[in-house]
Amino acid sequence: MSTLELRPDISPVPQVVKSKRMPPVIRGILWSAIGFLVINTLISYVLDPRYGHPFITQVSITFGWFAAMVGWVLGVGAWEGAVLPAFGHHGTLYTAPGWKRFFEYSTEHKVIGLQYIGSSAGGFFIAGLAAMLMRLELMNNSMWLFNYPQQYLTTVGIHGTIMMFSVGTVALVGGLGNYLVPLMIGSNTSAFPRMSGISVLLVPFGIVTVALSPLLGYWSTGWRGYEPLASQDPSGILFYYLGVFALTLSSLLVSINLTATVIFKRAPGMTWGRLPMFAWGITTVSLLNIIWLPEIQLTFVMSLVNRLVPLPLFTATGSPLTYMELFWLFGHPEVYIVVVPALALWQEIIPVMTRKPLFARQWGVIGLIFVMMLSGFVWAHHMFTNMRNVEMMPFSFFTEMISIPTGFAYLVALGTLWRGRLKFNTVSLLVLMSMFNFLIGGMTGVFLADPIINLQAHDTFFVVGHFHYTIIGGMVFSWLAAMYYWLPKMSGRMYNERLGKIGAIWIFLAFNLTFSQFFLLGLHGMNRWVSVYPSYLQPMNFETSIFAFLLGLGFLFHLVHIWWAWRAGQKAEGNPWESKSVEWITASPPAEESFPVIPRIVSSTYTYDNDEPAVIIPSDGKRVATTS
Amino acid sequence: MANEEPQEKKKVEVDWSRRQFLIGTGALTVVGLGAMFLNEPVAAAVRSVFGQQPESGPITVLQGDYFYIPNYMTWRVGDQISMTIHNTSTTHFHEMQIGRGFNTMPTALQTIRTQFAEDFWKGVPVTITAAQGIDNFVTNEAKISSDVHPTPWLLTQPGNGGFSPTMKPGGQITLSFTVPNKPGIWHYACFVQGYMHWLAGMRGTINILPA
Amino acid sequence: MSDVVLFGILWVILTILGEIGVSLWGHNMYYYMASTQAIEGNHAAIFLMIFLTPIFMFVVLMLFFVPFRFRAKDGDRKVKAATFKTNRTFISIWVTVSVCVNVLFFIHPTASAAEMMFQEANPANQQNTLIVDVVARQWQWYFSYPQYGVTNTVNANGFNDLYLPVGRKVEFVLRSYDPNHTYDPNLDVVHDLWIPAFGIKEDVIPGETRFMYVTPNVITSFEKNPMVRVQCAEVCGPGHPYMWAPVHVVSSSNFATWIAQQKKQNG
Amino acid sequence: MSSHVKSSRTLNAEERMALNTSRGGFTILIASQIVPFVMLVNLRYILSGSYVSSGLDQATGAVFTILFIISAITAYAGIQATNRSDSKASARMSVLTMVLGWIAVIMMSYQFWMHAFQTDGRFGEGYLVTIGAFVIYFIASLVGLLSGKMRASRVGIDDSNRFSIGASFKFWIFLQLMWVVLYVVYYFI
Repeated sequence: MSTLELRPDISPVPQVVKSKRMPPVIRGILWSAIGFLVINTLISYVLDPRYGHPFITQVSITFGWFAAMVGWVLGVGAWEGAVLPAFGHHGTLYTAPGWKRFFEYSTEHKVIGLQYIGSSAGGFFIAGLAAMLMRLELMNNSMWLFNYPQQYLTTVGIHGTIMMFSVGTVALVGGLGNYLVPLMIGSNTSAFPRMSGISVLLVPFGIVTVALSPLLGYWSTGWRGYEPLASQDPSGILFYYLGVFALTLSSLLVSINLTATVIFKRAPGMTWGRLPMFAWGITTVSLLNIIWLPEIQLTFVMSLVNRLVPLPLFTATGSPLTYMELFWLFGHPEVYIVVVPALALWQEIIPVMTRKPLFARQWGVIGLIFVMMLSGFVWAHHMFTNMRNVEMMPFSFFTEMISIPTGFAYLVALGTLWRGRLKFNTVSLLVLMSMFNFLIGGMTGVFLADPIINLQAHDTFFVVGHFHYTIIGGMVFSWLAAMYYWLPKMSGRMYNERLGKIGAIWIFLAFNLTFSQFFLLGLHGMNRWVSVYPSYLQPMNFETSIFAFLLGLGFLFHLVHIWWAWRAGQKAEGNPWESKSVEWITASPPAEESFPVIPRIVSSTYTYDNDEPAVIIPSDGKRVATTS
Repeated sequence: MANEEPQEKKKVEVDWSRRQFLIGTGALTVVGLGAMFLNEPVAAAVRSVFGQQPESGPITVLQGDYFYIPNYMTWRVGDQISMTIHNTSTTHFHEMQIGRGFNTMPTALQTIRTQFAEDFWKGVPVTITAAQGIDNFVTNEAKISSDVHPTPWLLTQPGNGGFSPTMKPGGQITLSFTVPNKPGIWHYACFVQGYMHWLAGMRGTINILPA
Repeated sequence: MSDVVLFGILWVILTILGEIGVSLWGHNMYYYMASTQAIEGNHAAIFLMIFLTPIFMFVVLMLFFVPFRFRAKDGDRKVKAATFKTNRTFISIWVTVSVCVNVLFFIHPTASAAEMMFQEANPANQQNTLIVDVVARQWQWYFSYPQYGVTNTVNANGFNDLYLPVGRKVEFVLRSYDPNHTYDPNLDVVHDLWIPAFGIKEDVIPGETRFMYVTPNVITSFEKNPMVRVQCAEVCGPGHPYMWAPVHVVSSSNFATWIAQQKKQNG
Repeated sequence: MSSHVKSSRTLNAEERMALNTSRGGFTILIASQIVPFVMLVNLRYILSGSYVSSGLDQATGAVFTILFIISAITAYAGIQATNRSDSKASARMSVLTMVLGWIAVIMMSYQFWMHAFQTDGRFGEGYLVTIGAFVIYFIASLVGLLSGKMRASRVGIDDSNRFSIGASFKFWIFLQLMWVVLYVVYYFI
């Protein structure tokens, strides 16, 4: 093997002290409950005591929730890990052995990355279950599964919110980004490991908040929280705002951390010209996050205040349009936050799988950067149905133009594929499928960018089909490809090729058969957010639901397969894909300190036209590396 | 803030109990799921086990979007009741009809329930003892006497639909009456805004016990 | 070179097949059209499809071509992959084509169709336009015809009903409030007037007045095709799915009869 | 911001990189937190144009704005002290800064409650949201100052924590600059 591999240094096994320590997660929940009860009681009985008030009011639950969030973060371990040191005490950070590390506060970027991936996967399946309930309800054109329309709408909202803010925004950036970016640029840590350890704890908290929102009442706005409807909704919408606040805060911290990591933590020789495409993708996405997440956070805080005080900011006597503008100002960049890392993943994986240098690398980078920049100019194409005609033109223009830099991802990927030696396995299959799906997502986007067609297709299942093609088809398929690709790195084990391919073909067929019919349903008059619809649409909805269930089962199949491979798969070689990238010179799975000796990067990691290693371990380093 | 120093803390491995962790998180999951999906069956089961004392004297029914608190009441024939209906919504107006069976209206999408077919209040003497923020009050065939000023919102001619006080957001009304001899299960509901509040779950049940 | 030739031949064949598919199926994309706007939209969609088909076929063919043609058989590691890192011609063509196609799409159909929409809204083009006042409230549509002095038209069941004469331009004036409870502005939310068969929709925003222009061109009705209905397309609360009303496009004489009958009903 | 960190010894490459990382991350944080303030300024004009409520007293506003500015100056002195590794002076300056900040915020809320705006007015609602957002940032910044103060007085200032203690002061100064902008925007134009 041409690349060098480091064996982890066998450090003395630390003494495991058996103790009666409470499991950190349980302590976090306990502290969270205490925090909630104390603050809630304080607000509802002491600060705002009105006769006959219930124990839980909208104001008290808002502040109580913040206390619960702080209690949770501290209880899991941030108290010893971050707060005590910040106040000048010496906290002792306890860690437990084995899998238990993943259920504790940690400052190690690989543990954090897997915590993010695990939380995202949890969110994906919770929100997926909500989707299954929705499809079940839509099998019949009248209310039969749910008792009330509000229950259906709340399910839609939970599905969308959790998918967007805890999967779409998080899985590739917080999850793969935290795990891979430091490894890819040859660093042992991310820039701010303690902050990162805190930010990951916000994700499960946010997911649980949103998932439990029906306890406060069924809300009806979907993931967009449109005003003024949101200000009429029962208090469940509070948990939407609060949960989204926790999740976006987490993503914001991730972005600050990863941007600083890419800028400041690169190993010697890792110039911007050699930076891996995935690190480029994460950098551009992080910049989008840094600009737009504070924007949406303040928007939601305003909506929250709007309802707590209450203010008429966004009601009929205020300006409902202002909310829409503010929401979509974030909402469209959000779509690229979801998709850009997926585009980068293609460009990361394809050169390895084709044993061929990355084609037109600079165009790939230009594409990522221009998508980032243009994404701030297109928001109003979500509002063609409520803007004055003349305002449509610039947004329509930029919306059509953004397909040019997006197309560069295809330029690079196809150019690399052409005349390569493609290793045709589950990973490359999923990448190709992702490219196919995203192509359909993109092409239907061209139709939607055209105002006159948009006015028919907007707010129908056509749009639903379109964005599921980009997000599931583009991002989730790429996520799965990445999970299979880096599974040997993360777990040291290999998946089963046959099962992987079966699973890939399964979800590909189920996905396309489900969502291609969404386009037809939409054009045939099926509007969104309806649990009851005219009977002529029922047969098609019925069969769409069947395929949707198959799709759900397919994702479950992948989950079980990856879980099984992780625990009991065949032991993988150190570098099964013979990649030249930096992350593969570490042990699999990497030791706590990934690089005992910081490597030196001597060429682009995509130069498969020669057999020279792109990464060397300097011999004057701390420890002598061994070759295998 | 967003900065870190080199870690000086010792890392000490201290184990914790797997069993506590699993039992704790498992129990919380069960409680969470139960609270989400099983609250209505649980409430019904508790009611059937422990029964419910009939209410009398001053009672309060709160209206929200789109629910009543309480949504189950037990009355007894002959008891004196002074019922305050308070609309706690800040946005929507709400009514409270009591009755059985439904009048319906066919539409192409589905058949819509417009109001109760049998009006509980028919022939019942009712005194309005307090009223504030009323949108309109259809008395239908109830015998209304009023302590508050008769106001334009009181519609006493039959033919405007079933007995129903409709409150503006924040409005409330107090009705005093003796429970008439109509034992059995009755329902109450709000049918306003194109009959949608009933569909959205704004309903309740009254179990009237014989004297 | 043979790869390129083979690919090129397959691409041309697929593109031709695709274009045949577009010409056969394209006009069905809107399912049912009853207005000039819907026909216009469908034309725009067909235009886009014609130009997108070669691009779509190019990428899809590539995605199938690569695994079949450039697949590394197991154990076959001797054959080296190509080593080129860039190809000026290919990149130039790609960038030029994507810029040109997008600019073309912006000029036509985007800008040209939008220009047509602006023209319809132009006050100079409002001879003989039928004005329909639409009030959206939770969860009901009220239709009034101010030119005929008819307010809130309903059918025999008391259900809101919309009649339009065929071939005459209609101006919908859209407002969102509750005419029966004007004291309560907090009731008003965003609705969206959508008539699927007319191929157009417009949001109804509380506190604002919006206009939508449409010219029905076929005598039809909800009974003939369920796409001929007014449907709320923006989520507006629990009654959202029920917020619909049937539409009838009738001849002008039938329309006059209906107006007279509504007038009598209005009393 | 302050680039002339004086140290007892010159930093080696690794430490310099760590310092750069902290600076870079902090700059990104500040950049991202400018966004909400830009939105608040925008909100003010979207809602009420350049109208200023007559209930608003510019003089009182000026007094606590000046207090905020003074607290920014003491915070700057705190940075200087931190750079000198003078932990006593640094802790003193953070206490002074916090006290000034508290007085100013109490004046701010006094003015708010005394001239109770109609919160459903176009001006009042924007003003309320702005004050609320500012107070939340204020509290977060106080926690930062407090943690810096505790570290300075408990473990002293050294190369490992100098930047982060300084950063809590810098965030405070950022916040007060933002307030000056909001003051001008809400009280005058």
